[in-house]
Amino acid sequence: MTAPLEWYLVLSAGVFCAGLFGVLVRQSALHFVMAVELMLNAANINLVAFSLEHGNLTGQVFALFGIALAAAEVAIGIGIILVLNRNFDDIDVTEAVTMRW
Amino acid sequence: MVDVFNVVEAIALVPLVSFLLVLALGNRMPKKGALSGIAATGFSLAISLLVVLDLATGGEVYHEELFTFVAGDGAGVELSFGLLVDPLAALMLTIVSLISFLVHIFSLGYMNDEGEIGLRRYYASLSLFTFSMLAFVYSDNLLMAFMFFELVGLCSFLLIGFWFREAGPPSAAKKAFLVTRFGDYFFLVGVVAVFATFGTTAFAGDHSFIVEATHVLEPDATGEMNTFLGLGEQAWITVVGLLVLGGVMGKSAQFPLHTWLPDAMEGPTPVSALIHAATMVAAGVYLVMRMYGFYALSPTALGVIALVGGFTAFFAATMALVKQELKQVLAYSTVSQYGYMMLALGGGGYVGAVFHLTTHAIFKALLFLGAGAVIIAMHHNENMWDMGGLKSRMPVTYWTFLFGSLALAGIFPFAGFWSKDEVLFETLQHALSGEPLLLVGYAFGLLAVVMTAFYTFRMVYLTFHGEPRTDTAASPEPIGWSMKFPLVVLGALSVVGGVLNMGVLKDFIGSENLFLKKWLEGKTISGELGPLSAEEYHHILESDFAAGYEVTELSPLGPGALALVLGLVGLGAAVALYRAPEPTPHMTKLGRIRTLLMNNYYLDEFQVWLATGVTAPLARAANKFDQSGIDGVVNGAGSVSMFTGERFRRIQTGIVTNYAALLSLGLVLLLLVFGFLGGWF
Amino acid sequence: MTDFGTLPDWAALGPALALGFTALALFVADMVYPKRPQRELFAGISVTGGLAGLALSVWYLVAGTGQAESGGAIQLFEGTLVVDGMSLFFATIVTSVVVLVTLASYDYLVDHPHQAEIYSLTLLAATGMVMVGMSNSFVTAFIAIELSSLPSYALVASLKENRGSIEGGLKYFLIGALSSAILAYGISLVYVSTGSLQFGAVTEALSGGVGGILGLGIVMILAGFGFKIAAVPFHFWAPEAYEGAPGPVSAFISSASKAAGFVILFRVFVDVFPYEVVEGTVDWVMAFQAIAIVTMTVANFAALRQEKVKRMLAYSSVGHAGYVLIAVAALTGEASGAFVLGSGMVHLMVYAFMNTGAFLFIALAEHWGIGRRIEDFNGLATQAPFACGAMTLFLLSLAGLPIGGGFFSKLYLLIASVRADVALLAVALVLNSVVSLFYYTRVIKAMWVEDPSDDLEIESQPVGLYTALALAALVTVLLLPGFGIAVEFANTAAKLVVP
Amino acid sequence: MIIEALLAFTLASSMLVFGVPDRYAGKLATGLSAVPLLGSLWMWSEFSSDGNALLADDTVAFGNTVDWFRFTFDTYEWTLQWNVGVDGVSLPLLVLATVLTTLALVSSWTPIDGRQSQFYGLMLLMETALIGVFTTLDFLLWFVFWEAVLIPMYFLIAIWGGPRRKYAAIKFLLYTNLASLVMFVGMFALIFGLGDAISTLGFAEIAQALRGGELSGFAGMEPDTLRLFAFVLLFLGFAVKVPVVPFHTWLPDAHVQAPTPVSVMLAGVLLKMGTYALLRFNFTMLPDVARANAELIAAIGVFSVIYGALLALAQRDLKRIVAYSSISSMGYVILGLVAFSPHGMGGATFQMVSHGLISGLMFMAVGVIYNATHTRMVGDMSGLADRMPYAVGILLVGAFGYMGLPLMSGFAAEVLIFIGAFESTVIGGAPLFTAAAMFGIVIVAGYLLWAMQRTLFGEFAVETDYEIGRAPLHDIAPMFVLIALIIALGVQPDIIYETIQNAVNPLNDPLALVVDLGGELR
Repeated sequence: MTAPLEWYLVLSAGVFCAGLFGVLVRQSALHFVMAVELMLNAANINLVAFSLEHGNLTGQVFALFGIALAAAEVAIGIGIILVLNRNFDDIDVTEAVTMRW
Repeated sequence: MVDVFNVVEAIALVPLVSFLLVLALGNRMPKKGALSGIAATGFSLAISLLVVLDLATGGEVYHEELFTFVAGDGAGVELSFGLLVDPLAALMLTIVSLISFLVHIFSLGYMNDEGEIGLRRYYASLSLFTFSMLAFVYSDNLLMAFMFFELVGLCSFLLIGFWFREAGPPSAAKKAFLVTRFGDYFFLVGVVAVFATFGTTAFAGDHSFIVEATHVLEPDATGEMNTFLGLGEQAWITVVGLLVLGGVMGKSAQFPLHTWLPDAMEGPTPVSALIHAATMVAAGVYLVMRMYGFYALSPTALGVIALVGGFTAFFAATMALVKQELKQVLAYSTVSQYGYMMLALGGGGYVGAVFHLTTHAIFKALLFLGAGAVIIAMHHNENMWDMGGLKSRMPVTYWTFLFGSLALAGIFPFAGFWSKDEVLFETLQHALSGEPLLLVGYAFGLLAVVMTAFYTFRMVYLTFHGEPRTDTAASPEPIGWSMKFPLVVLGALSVVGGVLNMGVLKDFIGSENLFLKKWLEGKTISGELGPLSAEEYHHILESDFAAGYEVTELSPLGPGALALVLGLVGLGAAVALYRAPEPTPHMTKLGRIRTLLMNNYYLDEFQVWLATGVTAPLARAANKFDQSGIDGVVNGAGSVSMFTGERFRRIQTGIVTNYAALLSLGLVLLLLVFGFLGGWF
Repeated sequence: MTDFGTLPDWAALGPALALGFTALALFVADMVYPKRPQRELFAGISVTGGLAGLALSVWYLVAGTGQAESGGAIQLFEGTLVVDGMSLFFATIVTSVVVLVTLASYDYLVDHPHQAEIYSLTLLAATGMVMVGMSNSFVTAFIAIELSSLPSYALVASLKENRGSIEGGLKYFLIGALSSAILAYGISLVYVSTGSLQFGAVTEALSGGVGGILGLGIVMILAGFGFKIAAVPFHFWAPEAYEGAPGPVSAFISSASKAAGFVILFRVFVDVFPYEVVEGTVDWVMAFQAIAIVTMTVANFAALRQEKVKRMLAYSSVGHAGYVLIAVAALTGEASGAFVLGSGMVHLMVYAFMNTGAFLFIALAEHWGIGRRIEDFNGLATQAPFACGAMTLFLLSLAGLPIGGGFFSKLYLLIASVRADVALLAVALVLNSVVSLFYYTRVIKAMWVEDPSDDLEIESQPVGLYTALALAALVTVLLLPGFGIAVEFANTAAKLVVP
Repeated sequence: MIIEALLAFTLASSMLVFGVPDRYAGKLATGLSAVPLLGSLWMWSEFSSDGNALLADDTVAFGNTVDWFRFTFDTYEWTLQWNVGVDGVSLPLLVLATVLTTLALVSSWTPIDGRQSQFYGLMLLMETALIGVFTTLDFLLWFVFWEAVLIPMYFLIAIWGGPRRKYAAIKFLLYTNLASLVMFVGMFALIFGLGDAISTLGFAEIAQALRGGELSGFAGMEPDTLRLFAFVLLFLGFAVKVPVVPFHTWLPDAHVQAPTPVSVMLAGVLLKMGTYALLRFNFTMLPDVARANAELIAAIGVFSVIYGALLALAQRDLKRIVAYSSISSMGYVILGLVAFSPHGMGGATFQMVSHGLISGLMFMAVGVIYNATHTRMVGDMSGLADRMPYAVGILLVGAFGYMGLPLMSGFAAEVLIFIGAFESTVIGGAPLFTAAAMFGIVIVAGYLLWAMQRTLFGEFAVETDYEIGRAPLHDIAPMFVLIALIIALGVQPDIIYETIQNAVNPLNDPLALVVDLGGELR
């Protein structure tokens, strides 16, 4: 059985918006990163789903790359968040405002 | 004999050389350069006399282009320098160099012996002055005339402001230059207009602008000219004439531009003599004579000239009545006398004008130099009420001064009588044939005669007669030969000057003995004087396409007698009032009027007001507008940008979440816009 | 002209490979000397690598690899990579920046604990940037972009004890992550509607008609690139990142990374989404016109009132992104694509040198430790006339005065916008370049006109930084008379891309 | 090649001067600047061609053309050329520039007492740019030098200037830079309108194409509209440089703040760049637009004359007075240019040279007085003639030169302009415009004499406690040179005027316009 493709789109859009929402409201750096992950995965949903539709593997391959890159991104992110915590004793992204205007 | 015309340029150039010499090494020269000046002017005088002699004995008019100033390259008009030595110019050259020569000599006593400093500057300026004036006199076109006209103005500025360490002279110098500059503005417009109208400004030659203009107006119009602003030909000629007249009125101190002349008394007295008698002031009138053929074409212009002249003659005389300083009286008399010349020119009395110019040059120079002698004697105190009784103490000065005064007052048989009479007579001649303007001018002239005689002898009596009223007057400083010599020469001349043209007696001596008339009509020279001759002028004056004057034949004796009587009346009045050991200041009886006259009708105040009360505020307003208005906009743009910048930086709040929000906002915005444009939904 | 039959096709990737292998070599070297960092060795290796890359790309460029006259673009790996004039042109830009930056780092990192890492991260990022220029499919493009971004985050944050550096890194990272997510989603939508990610294939698929989904995707991709080139409103990370990062790093990301962003932007929008095809759905020329105007205006005006020189330069580099955007914003029907695009490319080339130079001067100032505010530069010229002279040169060239190539490249952009008949664009460019002239001269004034404060004095004249400055200055000046050559390459390269 | 040689040498010597120690810089720079001076004088002596370089071929002297780089656009392909050469318009200005530079350098010895090597280096750098401006005949190349002038000027004002030097310098820089860009846009609109009609951006080619009526529309503008549009942009761009009221406000600030030698260059040469460009572009390339709007332009010129003079009347700072009177004098140039009559254009060009010399003289004299008294305010001093006779004498000469005293170049220039303007057939009501403009000569006499009387004459008194002594010879000498030149040109203008006329007269011929575009030709 196959669900209509539109549903996938709707789903991915939903996930994307959820992620964006998270980005906008969460102050903790970790949550921020997680939210971004959500958005990336939204993209992956599209890719995988439509790779089936289009009958080529490009989408799935790209999805894999996407996951890998997401991992790398998180790795860097965690590192930065660590030093952030070391310097500002906090991982609240809205605290680091020594530079502005 | 070597042809004198080969060296005629030298008449002006030698003084120029002397100027350069004195300027370069004046302080190392004997008498601080006075001698070189004397030598130069003496040389000029000699040459001029030779020229006169030559012309009187059948020489030819000398007219030649010296060099090209701007070639014009075929496309534009050509600007050039040239020489024109006709009888008029020759006469004027002689007068100028003579007066200048004597003034130089006089200065030896007046400046050197007084131990003035800055003599190098003084003599350099004098030489330059002489050079400019001489060059002006023999220039053969209007532009060249204008250029040296201006230089004359410059020199008068330098000389009037000679004592620059005091407050008065610099201001007087500035005034003199500015007022004449104002006149010269119109003159320059006129020059440019002549260029644009006729394509040439030559005075003489077959295609001089004067000839062209005549040909244009003649019934069989053969000449060519452009007119502007949609004016007719005669109208445009009138306009041009009046424009040039502006310069004349400035330099010759005609109402209302006469105000600078009395102030110019701040300069050293010899300079005053030079300015008043022969150079600066004479330049204006001479210019009208130079292009008389042009003015003769326009009755309107002539009328204006006559009226201005007559009025000035009267107007200035009134002010001279009440002055207390010796030189002030003389100054106003100068203004008045030049008024006569203008009156004559306007009234068609070309010869009379030239005649009066000549005699006036002599006796006015004499009077000023005499006054200078008195001033030296009085230790630079000029107030006549502090003098008196100098007659016995400085006889030479007295007698010469007396002759001068008689000439000025127009008493028979002194020079002034003949010339002034000529002026009035010729004006009357044309006036009676229905020229109301001229009649008015003539009336003014007659009134002025009385007053002239009066103030002249008021001056004489206050200065020389009665008892000394101060110690200095009691024991005046003696003056040297260098001052006496010029006085004697001029004194003699002002006695006999009249023989030049005894117009009053022409019925007895016959008109062939009116030397000046013959001279100016070119009877003495070989070849035709053509459009430059007095005859031609009268011809034009009386032809209908031009001024259209008519001559009413009447005997000169009547008017002559009338003028003489009036003069004697004035003289008598003066004698009656001031012939006392201790004369009383009668003029105070005039009360209000006297104050008005003392203040020269407040004309100076009016002009000062024009400058400080009108122009200056205007300038300040413009400046304010410039600073706050225009520049305000410029700087305002700057501050606005700064403000915007300040706002824009604030967008960068530093909080990363806001960044994310703004970023997404921007994205959404783009999406919506293109969603609608692209019609996605 | 070299005949390319002799070399295998993959050799065309030379520049990228050179950089990549250098990075690896650095790791090795670091492993060999774990304890005491070998400044000379590390710097030497990276500079050599950079030079190698530069040499290769210039050689290829001159030899005409992938140019029309030598058989057109070289496609590799099923056409997921492409080497043509444009990619080589940008490879040249990136590699030259790398050379300058690594030279400068030699002094800048003098007592930095982890030098090898920094060098290798720089080179890795550079590899990514070169790859961006060579990528011919959304997959490779995305990967390459990430490869250039991720090391950059780390580089910005590499001063672990410096709050500014950390903060900058954080912001750069967070915004970057967000943008890459958006980019990825956009790409996925493109895939959704076309079923392929290879550029050529996508373009072909477009002929089947363009739908809203695709439009959505295109706009999101635009946003993703917008982050990379720091165009308003995707620029917010830039001021902090540039200000916080170590001097050489700021120089690197502000010049090279921006260039990388632009090359992919050019390629994708000019090549993959041809204006005439997608016009109906997404009028991207209009979008870029709006973005360009907003970018240059906001950035330049914000720069007016900055106190810190580095932050001011950061804004100026955002502003220059706005100028370069004219290259795509002026691609209206009339204008000659090759010329407009070429103008943008050549401006990036000149900009790479003058902007890098300026930031390196800041690095020098940080190295001297004379403070970051404009007043701190007062009278610096009395102490270091040469360096200040170079800085003046960079700034005036950035302002577009005829002392460096910046003069011509800016005029070319102006000409382009005049030609494109987008009055607003031209007006904005003129006004903004005058505004920028004002704030650039503030620094110049401080250095030359103001009197030095008493405690100002310079103890050292680091050889590496000075060499880098001298090189940058030299090239900037030479690009004035030699502008013709640069613009020739740009135009020919652009011709190939523009349909 | 002589021109290249001059450029190269001047540039090289400026670099050299940057290097030498401060105490040698002055003399060295002066010595080096003698070379371009002699070079340009040699060019003068060798110069023999006549005609306008933009209107006809083989009228360019010392010309040299080398392809620089291609400039491909759409279907067009324009070659940018290294294209230099001089004609009767540019050569006098070139000589003016070199002469004034050398004299200004000498006059800097006293006032410039710090960072000399930088100062003299920058001066030579500016001379290089100026030589370039007056000798290049390709638009982009010319624009390089045109803009390059700004850089040294900015530093010269900002570093060695007066109290408000920074403000003045940045104002000058921004204002003129904005103007240049505006002008550039206008010019390229024209170039695109010409399209295939031209193969290079050489002045001559553009001018001939435009006068030949080969302009096609651009950006939705009809040719006529485009001409007007471009003309306006160009005029705006140059009006700032000239400066024409109301774009003049940078000038007084720059002049007053700049040190004496820089003011000399600014008034003497930089302002002439504006009028030179107006002549080259607006009045040579788009004469029909100029003719069609002659009254408006003439009115602008007249207004500049009177307004500038009025402003000068309201100033107390001697330098400001001279600065504002420059605005007035430039107004005459505008009037002369738009007259399109033989003496109009020639007189205007002659006035550029003459005003360069006279204003240079004035600024130097004021500078010398300032060096002695450390004040320039009328009212802070009086009777200076008592203590510094030479400087005062020179100042007087300069002042009378400004007033247009005959036998000095100023008079020749002005009277020529007046004649030209008066008989202009292009300006409707020309006599009235001329008469109005001429009233400037009265006002100028007014404020100059007023200032002279207050400062130079009367009892000696100075507000400052400095010892007032005679000025050193090397301050006075350059001014004597200027006086000599001014009088020489005043007595015999044809020394340069014939050359100028040969070059500008072709511009007056309406028939030279092949077809009539934009307004009927008058």
